[in-house]
Amino acid sequence: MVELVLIPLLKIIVVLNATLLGVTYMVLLERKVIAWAQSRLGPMRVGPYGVLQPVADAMKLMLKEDITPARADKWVFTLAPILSMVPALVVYAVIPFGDEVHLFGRRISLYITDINVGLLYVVSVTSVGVYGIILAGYSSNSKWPLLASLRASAQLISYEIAITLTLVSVVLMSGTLSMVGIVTSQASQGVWYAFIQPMAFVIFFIGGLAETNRAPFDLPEAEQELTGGFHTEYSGMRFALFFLAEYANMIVVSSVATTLFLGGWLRPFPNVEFLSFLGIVPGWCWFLLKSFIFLYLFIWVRATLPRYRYDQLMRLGWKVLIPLAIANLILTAIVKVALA
Amino acid sequence: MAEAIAFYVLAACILGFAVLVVTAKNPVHSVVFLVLDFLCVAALYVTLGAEFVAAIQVLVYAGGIVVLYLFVVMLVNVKRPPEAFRAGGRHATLGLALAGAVLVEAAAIAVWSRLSPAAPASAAQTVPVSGNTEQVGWLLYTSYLVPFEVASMLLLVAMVGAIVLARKES
Amino acid sequence: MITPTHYLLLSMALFTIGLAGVMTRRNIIIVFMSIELMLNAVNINLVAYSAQVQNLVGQVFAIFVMAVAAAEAAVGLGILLAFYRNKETVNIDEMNLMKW
Amino acid sequence: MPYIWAIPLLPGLGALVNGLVGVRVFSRRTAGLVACTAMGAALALSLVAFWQLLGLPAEMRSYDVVVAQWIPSIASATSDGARAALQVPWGFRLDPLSAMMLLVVTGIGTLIHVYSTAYMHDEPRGGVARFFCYLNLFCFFMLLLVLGSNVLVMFVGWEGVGLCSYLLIGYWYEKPSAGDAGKKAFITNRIGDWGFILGIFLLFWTFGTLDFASIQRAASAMPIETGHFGVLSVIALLLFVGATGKSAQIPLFVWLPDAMEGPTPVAALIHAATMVTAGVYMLGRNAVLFSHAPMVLQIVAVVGVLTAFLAATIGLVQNDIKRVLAYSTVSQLGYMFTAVGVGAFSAGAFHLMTHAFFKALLFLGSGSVIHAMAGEQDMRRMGALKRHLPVTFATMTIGALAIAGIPPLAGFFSKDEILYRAFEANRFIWVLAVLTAFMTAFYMFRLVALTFLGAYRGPAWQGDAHGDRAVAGVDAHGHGAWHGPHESPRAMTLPLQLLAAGAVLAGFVGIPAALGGGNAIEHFLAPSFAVAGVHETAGPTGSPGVELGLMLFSVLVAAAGIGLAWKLYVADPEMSERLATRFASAHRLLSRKYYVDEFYNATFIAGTMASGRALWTFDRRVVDGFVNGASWVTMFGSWLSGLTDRAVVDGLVNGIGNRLQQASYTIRRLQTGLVQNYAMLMLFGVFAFVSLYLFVR
Repeated sequence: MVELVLIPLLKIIVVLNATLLGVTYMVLLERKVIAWAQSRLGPMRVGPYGVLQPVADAMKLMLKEDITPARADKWVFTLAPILSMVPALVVYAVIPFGDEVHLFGRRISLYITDINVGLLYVVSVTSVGVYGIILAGYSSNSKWPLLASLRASAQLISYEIAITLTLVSVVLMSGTLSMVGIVTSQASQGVWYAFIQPMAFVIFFIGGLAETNRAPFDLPEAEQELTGGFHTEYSGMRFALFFLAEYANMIVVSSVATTLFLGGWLRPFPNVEFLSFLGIVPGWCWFLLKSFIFLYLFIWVRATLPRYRYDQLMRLGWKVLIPLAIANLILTAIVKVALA
Repeated sequence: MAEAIAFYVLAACILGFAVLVVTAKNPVHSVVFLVLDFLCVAALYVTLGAEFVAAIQVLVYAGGIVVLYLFVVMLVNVKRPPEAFRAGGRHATLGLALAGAVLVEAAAIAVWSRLSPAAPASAAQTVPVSGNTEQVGWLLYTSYLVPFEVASMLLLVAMVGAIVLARKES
Repeated sequence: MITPTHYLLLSMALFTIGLAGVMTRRNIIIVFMSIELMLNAVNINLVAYSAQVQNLVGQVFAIFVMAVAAAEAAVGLGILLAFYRNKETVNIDEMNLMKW
Repeated sequence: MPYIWAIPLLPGLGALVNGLVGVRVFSRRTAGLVACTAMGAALALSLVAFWQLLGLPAEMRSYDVVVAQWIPSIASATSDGARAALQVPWGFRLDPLSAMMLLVVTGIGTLIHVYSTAYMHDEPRGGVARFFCYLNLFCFFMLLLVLGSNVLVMFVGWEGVGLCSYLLIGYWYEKPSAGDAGKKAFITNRIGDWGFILGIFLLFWTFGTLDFASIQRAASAMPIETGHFGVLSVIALLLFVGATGKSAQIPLFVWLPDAMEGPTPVAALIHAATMVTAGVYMLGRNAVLFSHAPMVLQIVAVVGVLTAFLAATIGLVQNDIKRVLAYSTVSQLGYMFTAVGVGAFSAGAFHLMTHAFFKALLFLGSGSVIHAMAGEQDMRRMGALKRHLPVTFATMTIGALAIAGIPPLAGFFSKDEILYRAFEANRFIWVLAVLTAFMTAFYMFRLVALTFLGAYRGPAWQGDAHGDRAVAGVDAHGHGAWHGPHESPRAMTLPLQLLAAGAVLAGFVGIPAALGGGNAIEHFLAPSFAVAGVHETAGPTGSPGVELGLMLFSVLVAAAGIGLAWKLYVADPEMSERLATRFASAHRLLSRKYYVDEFYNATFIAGTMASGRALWTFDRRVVDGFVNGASWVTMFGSWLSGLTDRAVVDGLVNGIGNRLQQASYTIRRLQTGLVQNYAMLMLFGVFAFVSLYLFVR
């Protein structure tokens, strides 16, 4: 009973809370980093160096009036944020933050579950996330959200293809769909897939930016054009849900990238013996570190790069990334067959 | 026990959402219900131990096809509701009755054959189901290679055809 | 105890619901969706029996059915768009050119 | 000698160049240059060939070259049923006769080419190129005719020269008269060629070959047909018909005077020197045949002498300078045929050569005169041109003397040879020949007198105050304002002088034995007329005394003719008028050329027209009647069938169609076009099957 229900329940609670906390501080981090990039200070008022700023934001969002536009499709309007939030959180079920640890005399694996189609699970669940955006745009019965949602969904679908293709090539390397299996295969092969699949890595990173509607692919939220994107009409808690969902997605992408390309919880250069002293650091720290590096990259890119034009975005997706991904996949398959 | 609970809950969701899909006035609503219905079906697959099919169900149906439907519904913003015009010579109620009758009959057959001790489904143990993704892939790429290729060709042709159809005549 | 008959009845019901949709609705998009429902009913049957007889061929065929469904949706919706561009309607009762 | 085939080819090439390129681009100079070069090269080649031929001993002076096969052997039958292969090569033969002809053609041809460059000076550029193209083409065919070693090659040349003469007579095709003259010449020649072709067929039918040598060999083996009219005679007669056509003998001589419509050099080359003599040449080629057909020879002689006499009489009264020359040509040709007729082939050939010289000379001279008079051809409007055209006067006088037969000029020897042989053969013919000689002398000097002597009767030219102003008009070559009669340019006078020299000297190759000469040309030509072994019977049998007497007599006759001409046209010109008025009817008869043309018009041409019209009427009435009737019947039938089609067949089809339509109208109610309707029907089927399964099971 404990094994079957209690421990997973605990894991889920921990992971969810950790995620939400991470998300909130992710926001603060972004604001700070961008501020520094623009030689500003960023939020400084709430708490020392504004460390309590997220708390204030959360309270504000919870307390705000929750407006539903007239002539809006009521319950779809309500359903949309949920539909975009749930997949973002559900994905965490298969992300391995680390291998077993010993707590209270129990061996506890640092992941909620490990299903043998984990990667497929990730892909499919994230693919469901697009509904939130589309429905939000549709149901708020206003032209800018509609345009934004159409843009967003087109963008998501386009870049999903490229990303999935890169994932396939990674699966070709590892020979399994299970996330944990992929990490262990990297351990056994003694190299991070980022080094033997650099093309896939780069494509995945770009695609991840697009998937999460981050700069320079943040057209669905292009304030200058769409007055804020598909959630223009939203406010209060439902807006907060969209907000959380976006950042949660960022964390998901970075965690998946870490798992697939940077060897998950493995220490750097797992096959190099004289670096074994790094093993004293527990694996989940490595994982968090790598994910953090990714998140920082996200913010950095946003602070640096200008926004794409829509046709440029589509051309990049369809005429550059997808062909490259296909070529990479074919190449990988050929090499693997040749080596086998 | 838990299996039974899962089955009944999921079956109830599936049928309910299906009814909603069919009856919803607003096409967008029925699309949403369709998504939910497919998700439930996927869950049912999981309970049947077919994770791969479940994932594909979500990926292809929920993630792909239904998005397509959603787009079309948004593109086709009809001036007058489609239900306005009603053609004669289309006996919807008769069709409905027939459908019900077929359901009843088929159910009767099923239940009867269940009650009557027919030959128990002999478990033709051709491929053991364990971590079935590999086996499914194996089957797809060995004994069902030709149908697989045909299906891929079909998809390609369908893609081209859809593009040609939907392109605006300039 | 859940027997294949349960799955059979479930898929039958789902199929019949889809059938009813096909029969009654006049919005062709919804008719398409009903057809998807019917296909899902078939898939449920296939997967259920493949689990019952411990044979994966059922799942393989479920996958094929999905592929066919995808193709059908793509082409059908393309036709629908073309039709809509000409006739400004999606009413299935106004698509009655297929006579004499 | 192996390259004699190149001799015809050179002018051919010239014609090709001038015809394809020259007509478009060449200037007058270039066109003339090309043509003259081609002819000059041909002349040089033939001189070489001739020299080499002389090098050979007399018996084997015959050289054959086969350039290519023309007609590969075609099996066919001959009269005696023997299988013979009709096989015709492009074969050329050089023997004394053809060699002489070769020299005549190329030599005089070259001179005339040179002459033409100046004569045609006022023609438009393209016209000159066209003219020289034709001229070269003529030389090509003429040489083909001369050198051909079998009848067919000769026939090709024969037709070719006919064509060229047609083209050149009609050179000024804007003038309807020129075109008509061309057509007349061509058609008249066709009549002759009809005989020639029949002769060729009969030749092959008889001998199974067309090669001259083998024909002669075969013929000499056959008996001489004295008294009866055998196949050889028929062949000879047919060939002679061809000859009369080409050489303007009775009854086909009418075309030659009209041929004077062409440019004068053409008249000189074709209608005096070469082409018209082709007939004589052809007879000579087939000498053996003719010498085996005495009766035909009789006919030839009579026709020849009659032609000579009549043409001479006509020539007496003509006023067109060129026509006079034309008729004299006819009569001289008559002389040649007379020679052939009396069996003196070599004499005929000899006269052919000399005549070529002085007649070409006379024609060119007349051309020069016409040039000087700016196209005036009527002698009555000339006179006293001696002053203005000294060279022309001198050369033409030489020519006249030569043709009149004044010793020691060329004409004397050849003509007296003929007269002598005629005397030997038949006195009647001799008498006519002598009369002809008298008249020849008369009209030639009438021509000279009217043209060069007496008083100037021509049109006035500006600054005509006193004549010697006109001599200054030499510079103007007729173009622009006419500055009066003037001597022709060098390019025209030089050929005149050369030809005059020829007219003087050409005779000395044939000094008869009576004058202590060893009649060289006769011995030279003899092998061509006989087959080795067989010797022709003819040959001077009379004593030299008789010959000398005859010579003296003919010289006196010529002198008399000259004297009469002097008296009538220089001493007192009125007398000629008086004569003309006194014998008005005879004068009219002569000046109207015995009404031959009118006769032909009335009989043959009108007859042809009438028959054609009759045939046409028949065609329109009967044949068209048939055709139209048939078409009408067809149309009626089709109309009938169409009616049945519409009424019966279509009725049936449409009826069935309508029935089916009405029948289907009820059924098609089922097709509502509503998808769901069809789906419901399917569902109904499903329902039926399921209930079947449920209850019937």
